[in-house]
Amino acid sequence: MDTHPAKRVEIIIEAVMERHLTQALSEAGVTGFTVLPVMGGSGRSGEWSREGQVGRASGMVAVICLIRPERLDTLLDAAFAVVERHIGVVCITDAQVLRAERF
Amino acid sequence: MDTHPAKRVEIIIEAVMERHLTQALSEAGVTGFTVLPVMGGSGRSGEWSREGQVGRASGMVAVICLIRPERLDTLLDAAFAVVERHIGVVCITDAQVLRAERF
Amino acid sequence: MDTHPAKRVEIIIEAVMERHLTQALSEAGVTGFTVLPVMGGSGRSGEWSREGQVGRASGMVAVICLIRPERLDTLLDAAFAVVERHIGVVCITDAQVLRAERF
Amino acid sequence: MPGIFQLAADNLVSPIILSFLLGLIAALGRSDLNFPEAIAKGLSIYLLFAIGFKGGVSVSGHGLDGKLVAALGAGVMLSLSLPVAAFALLRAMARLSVTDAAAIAAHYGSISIVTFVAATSLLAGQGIAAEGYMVAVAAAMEAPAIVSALWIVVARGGGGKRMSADLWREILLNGSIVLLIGSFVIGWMTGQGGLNEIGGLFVEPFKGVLCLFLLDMGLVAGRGLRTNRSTLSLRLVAFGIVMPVVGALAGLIFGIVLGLSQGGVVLMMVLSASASYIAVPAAMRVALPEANPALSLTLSLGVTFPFNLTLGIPLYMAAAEIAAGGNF
Amino acid sequence: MPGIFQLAADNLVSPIILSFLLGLIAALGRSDLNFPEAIAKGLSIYLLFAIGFKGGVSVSGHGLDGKLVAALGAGVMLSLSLPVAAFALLRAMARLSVTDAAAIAAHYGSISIVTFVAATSLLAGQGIAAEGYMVAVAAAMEAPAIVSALWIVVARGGGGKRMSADLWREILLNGSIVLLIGSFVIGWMTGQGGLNEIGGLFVEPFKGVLCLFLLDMGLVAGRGLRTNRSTLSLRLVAFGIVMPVVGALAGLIFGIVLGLSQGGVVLMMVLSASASYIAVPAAMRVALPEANPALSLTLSLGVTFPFNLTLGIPLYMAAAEIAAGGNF
Amino acid sequence: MPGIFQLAADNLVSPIILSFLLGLIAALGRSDLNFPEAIAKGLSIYLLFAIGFKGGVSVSGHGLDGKLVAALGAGVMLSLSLPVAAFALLRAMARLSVTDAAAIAAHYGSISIVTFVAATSLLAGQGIAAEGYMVAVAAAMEAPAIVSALWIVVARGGGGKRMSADLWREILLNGSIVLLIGSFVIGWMTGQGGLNEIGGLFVEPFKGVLCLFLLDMGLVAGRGLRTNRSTLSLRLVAFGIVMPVVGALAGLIFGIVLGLSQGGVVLMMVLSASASYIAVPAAMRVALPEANPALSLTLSLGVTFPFNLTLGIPLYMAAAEIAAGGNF
Ligand SMILES: Nc1ncnc2c1ncn2[C@@H]1O[C@H](COP(=O)(O)O)[C@@H](O)[C@H]1O
Ligand SMILES: Nc1ncnc2c1ncn2[C@@H]1O[C@H](COP(=O)(O)O)[C@@H](O)[C@H]1O
Ligand SMILES: Nc1ncnc2c1ncn2[C@@H]1O[C@H](COP(=O)(O)O)[C@@H](O)[C@H]1O
Ligand code: NA
Ligand code: NA
Ligand code: NA
Repeated sequence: MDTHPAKRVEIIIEAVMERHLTQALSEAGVTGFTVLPVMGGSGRSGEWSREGQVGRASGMVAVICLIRPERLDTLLDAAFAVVERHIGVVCITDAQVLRAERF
Repeated sequence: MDTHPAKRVEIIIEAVMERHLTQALSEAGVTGFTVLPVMGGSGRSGEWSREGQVGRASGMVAVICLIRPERLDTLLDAAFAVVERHIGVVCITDAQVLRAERF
Repeated sequence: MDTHPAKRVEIIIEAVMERHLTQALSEAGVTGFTVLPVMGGSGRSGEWSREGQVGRASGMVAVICLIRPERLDTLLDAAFAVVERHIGVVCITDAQVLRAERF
Repeated sequence: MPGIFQLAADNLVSPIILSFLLGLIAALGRSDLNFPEAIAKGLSIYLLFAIGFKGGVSVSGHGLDGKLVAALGAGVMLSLSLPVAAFALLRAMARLSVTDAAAIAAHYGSISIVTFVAATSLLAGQGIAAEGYMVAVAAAMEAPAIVSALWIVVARGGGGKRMSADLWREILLNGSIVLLIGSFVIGWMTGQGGLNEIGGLFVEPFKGVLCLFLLDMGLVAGRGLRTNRSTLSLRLVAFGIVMPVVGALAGLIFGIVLGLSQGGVVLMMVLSASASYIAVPAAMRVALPEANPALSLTLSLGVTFPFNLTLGIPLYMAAAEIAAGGNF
Repeated sequence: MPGIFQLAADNLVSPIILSFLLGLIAALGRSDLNFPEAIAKGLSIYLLFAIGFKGGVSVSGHGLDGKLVAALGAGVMLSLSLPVAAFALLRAMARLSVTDAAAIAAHYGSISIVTFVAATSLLAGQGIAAEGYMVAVAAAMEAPAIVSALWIVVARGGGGKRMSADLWREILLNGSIVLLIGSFVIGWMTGQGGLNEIGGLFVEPFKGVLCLFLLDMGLVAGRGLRTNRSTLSLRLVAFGIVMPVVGALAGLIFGIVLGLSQGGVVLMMVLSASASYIAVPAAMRVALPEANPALSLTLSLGVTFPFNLTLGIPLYMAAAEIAAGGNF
Repeated sequence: MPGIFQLAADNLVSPIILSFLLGLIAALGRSDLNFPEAIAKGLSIYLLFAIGFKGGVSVSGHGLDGKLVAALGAGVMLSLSLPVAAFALLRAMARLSVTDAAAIAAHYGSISIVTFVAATSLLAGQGIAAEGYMVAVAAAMEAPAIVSALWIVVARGGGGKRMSADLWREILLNGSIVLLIGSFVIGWMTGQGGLNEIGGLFVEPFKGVLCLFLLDMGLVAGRGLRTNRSTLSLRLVAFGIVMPVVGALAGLIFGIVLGLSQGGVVLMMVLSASASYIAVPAAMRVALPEANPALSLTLSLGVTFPFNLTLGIPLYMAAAEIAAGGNF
């Protein structure tokens, strides 16, 4: 099977910032992403869990973008502008994808 | 700790195709996979979100398979046969696993 | 953008063991992790799905830790002590992270 | 006919319609109001169970008047034939690919159970009785349209999967069909005694739950309209309003020929006029993946559903009344 | 004894049982009907709160007749000793490893609160009163069986974790136990006044919610049976039917010795006959991870639960009636 | 004033308060009892819709007595000015950064709708009437406090985002505000007829749902207290009790000046005394990300909410009664 090199960027960010992030990504020309729910976690600002919560203040989502390697920097710049002042982590891994024409 | 090389394959596919995909994987001899829920996303066919949805038509899931590197091609062939006509992305990363006897 | 090498450790473990695992990680000095919900899966102990389930016995979660490469072994030792007798998989990938001071 | 307008106006200020509008406006205005997916599904399980169960109880009370089988047959025929009409209309009105036109046609041959429920509520509010087995007719009309649409695609060389045994099973054992038929049978078997036992959940709170569900549907419809605005041409919107009227007419004729009560005729019209947004969209993703899902869902949920809810149902009620009065 | 069969037949056509069967059949037939996990949990929270609260209210009304402590003690003893019987039976009937047998034994020593609720409903339908504090007995019987089973494993050298303080806390503060006891206390403290305040949610709609919950349990049980068919030997299935009868007998004796009312005796039998499928499975995954979870869950939910629901409860009611009549 | 203590004692043994305490104790004791997020959100949607709708119905019945606009204005003024008082108090009592103090101040200027609902229930239980439009005042008080707090930060050079058009939209179209106002309008438009239609869901079961929601809030509050114990200094806890009393006093004055009914005065006090834990926390994460979210949430949900629920509301009721009697 034909595979093509790509970057897998995973951004774990506060739920309230999801719309801000995906908008910034779109504006930076990122054409695809997938949002996964997050149940809980722990970091420097303590532990949290979504259980029983109504408000969106304490909660995060994981946004996954697969992109061509040459577009990585544009994406990171856009993501960083949103994440900068906020709670969140950004993680990049090397990957291979099928159907590269989609990215 | 002893680790062993493996491939991590992540297939993001339409929710209605989940059963078709996992069946194809099983038939191809893939013995393990994990299915993660997906909340929303964006791609060439536009933006979508699971919020408030009843039907399964607009929605995706993420299927993660860890396999021995030598079994990658079999898996990709099986996955591709299902994904081919459908919305979805396939992403492969190099990984290390504990307890290789399990894969 | 400045990125820094890190390890991305993904531990898929029984939901009832989540607290045991995160406690072991904390004790091993892991300062951050994120927990993703899991909908279903398949392995040597058969297929399962969370649909309609009340009890937590059959269900898993995915715990993701980003750590500095030099701390990997400590983390794996701690994780392994919990996972050892239990159903679950541990997968490590090489990654790059932004804002390394956070890890 | 001032009656129609009065009825339509009354209908418009019911909490049910207003809840839908609230959702629609909130979503179009980009509010972050939303229902969790699990709650939306929970509400739909409640509604399906309630409507099926109460239909079954009503059949157990009045007995089968021998028309059930005929009505089921009529429903299947409507569901099989309406997609052909819809397909022809779509090819004439909007220039869609065979696949997209067939996918939309499948939606319009099938039914929307919420539209059915809203009509039932409105009829009950007016004191107009209807046959309890119309719920079974609704269930029978869910799937045939899918077969019809796939057949159109194959006939037109548009590709598409042939109906495999697996696909058949998937369509017929679709959760909403199973729940509707199953609860209908439970209602039928347990009758009034069963209703006394569990009516406390399925009768009094029913309309309130319907309100919340319609609020959610308004949110989903509004978000769909907002995101997919560009996919809807004016011609498509026109189809989304013309087709229900065509369907309702077919339903009217079948209803009268079958000799249904006035309420039954209205429900037959509503079933024919309404378009699926749960079962068929999912089936289309499996069987016709090349069809654009945004197109059919936006049309069904964003155009036809609100049309039926606000103007359609009162119109069909008026038409059925005129027909019942014999003043053709 | 035609009464038993009549009762069983009546029982079978109640909406509650039929809902369970609908779920079972739908899942075995591979329908995609399913409840979201959150909805299933929400329904179980409702049921636990309602049953606990109403038990407490009833105690506040009738007063404690001094037997509560004795009944609680009896419950703990039953929960501690039934696993020993189950373990012996399992080792005799099916050739299981010590660990697997002990894990299953823990399930049968503990209780299924839904079976308890169904029995309560049936009793209420027959106008048979029962002690309100039986809910507290149910709560008291949840955990001891776990201790007993772990003790068996250690005694038999089967490995297994010793009871750490942490494990104790985890078992005793299990959500369903806390909710059941907590709502019981709330009902007790607020009494009839409390019931008047919140009865609108917890009384009238109760049976309908139970229906939906049983529909979900049918779906889960059916899916479990379908997936794990191969793990269930005929001998295990036999155990899944014999063991509840053995348990019910023990419950009958304890109930009579305690001098419970006829309804109370039935509930004591039902508690002893039923097998856990929420609290114990989770505890076993922590304490006995080597045990095969599919085995005990399929047996408990797929065999014993339907048996109790359909045949068991009427049988136990008949037995209690005979015993109450003194015709041993 | 023995009346206050009696009232407080009665209040404490209501199922509503006891449910909250159950949740609190369970979470502090580290039980794994919890509500799925979707259920918690579903309950909150129900409560917001019910309270908004019934407020609207009540306005449609009694008519607008001309004071609505004045009351809305008063609410906005309170919401704008209370953060200034809170900020000053915080800077005096606890040594917090400008950002943290402002974020907390925003919570206290805004309102907690559950506290409002609990007070409404208590008033209804005592047969004390209140203006239906107080729900609209509640909605009006949600957002202005955010503006006020951001203004404080800018004025004090604490950084923070200036209010962009986008942020304005996000705050004003917040789901809970839209739902509250929307259902208020629906209730107003449909009146008693609408209530008859959907009251079966929104009236009788209401208090039971409130119980379950408070159980969940107790769980969340308890977990928050357990996890973030260290962030709460004694001075902060003191603030969490002093500030609601200060707010209530302001509400009392405004309520009397406006000439509200005794119940209306109580509700105005409760709104002013309560602190947001849904809308404002989310807005603060967007607009003041540097503020520690654990601080304000723990204080609002873990200290002020329980204080208001148990002691505050009876106290405010007594104060309003004294004021109404003219015995200043
Ligand atoms: N090292 C990490 N690995 C994975 N997730 C993390 C890590 N650090 C932080 N997070 C996630 O980001 C959230 C906020 O982190 P922090 O800003 O450190 O409090 C945490 O609650 C986790 O969900
Ligand atoms: N580059 C990408 N990275 C991550 N997810 C993607 C990407 N492209 C598409 N997806 C996911 O796949 C879905 C369908 O994509 P598409 O077929 O391009 O419309 C999207 O809604 C996303 O959830
Ligand atoms: N190769 C694999 N890749 C991804 N997930 C796996 C794999 N093997 C097992 N799992 C997950 O771990 C669970 C238990 O595995 P097992 O212990 O093999 O039954 C499965 O149900 C899956 O969710
Ligand atoms: Na139709
Ligand atoms: Na038992
Ligand atoms: Na306030």
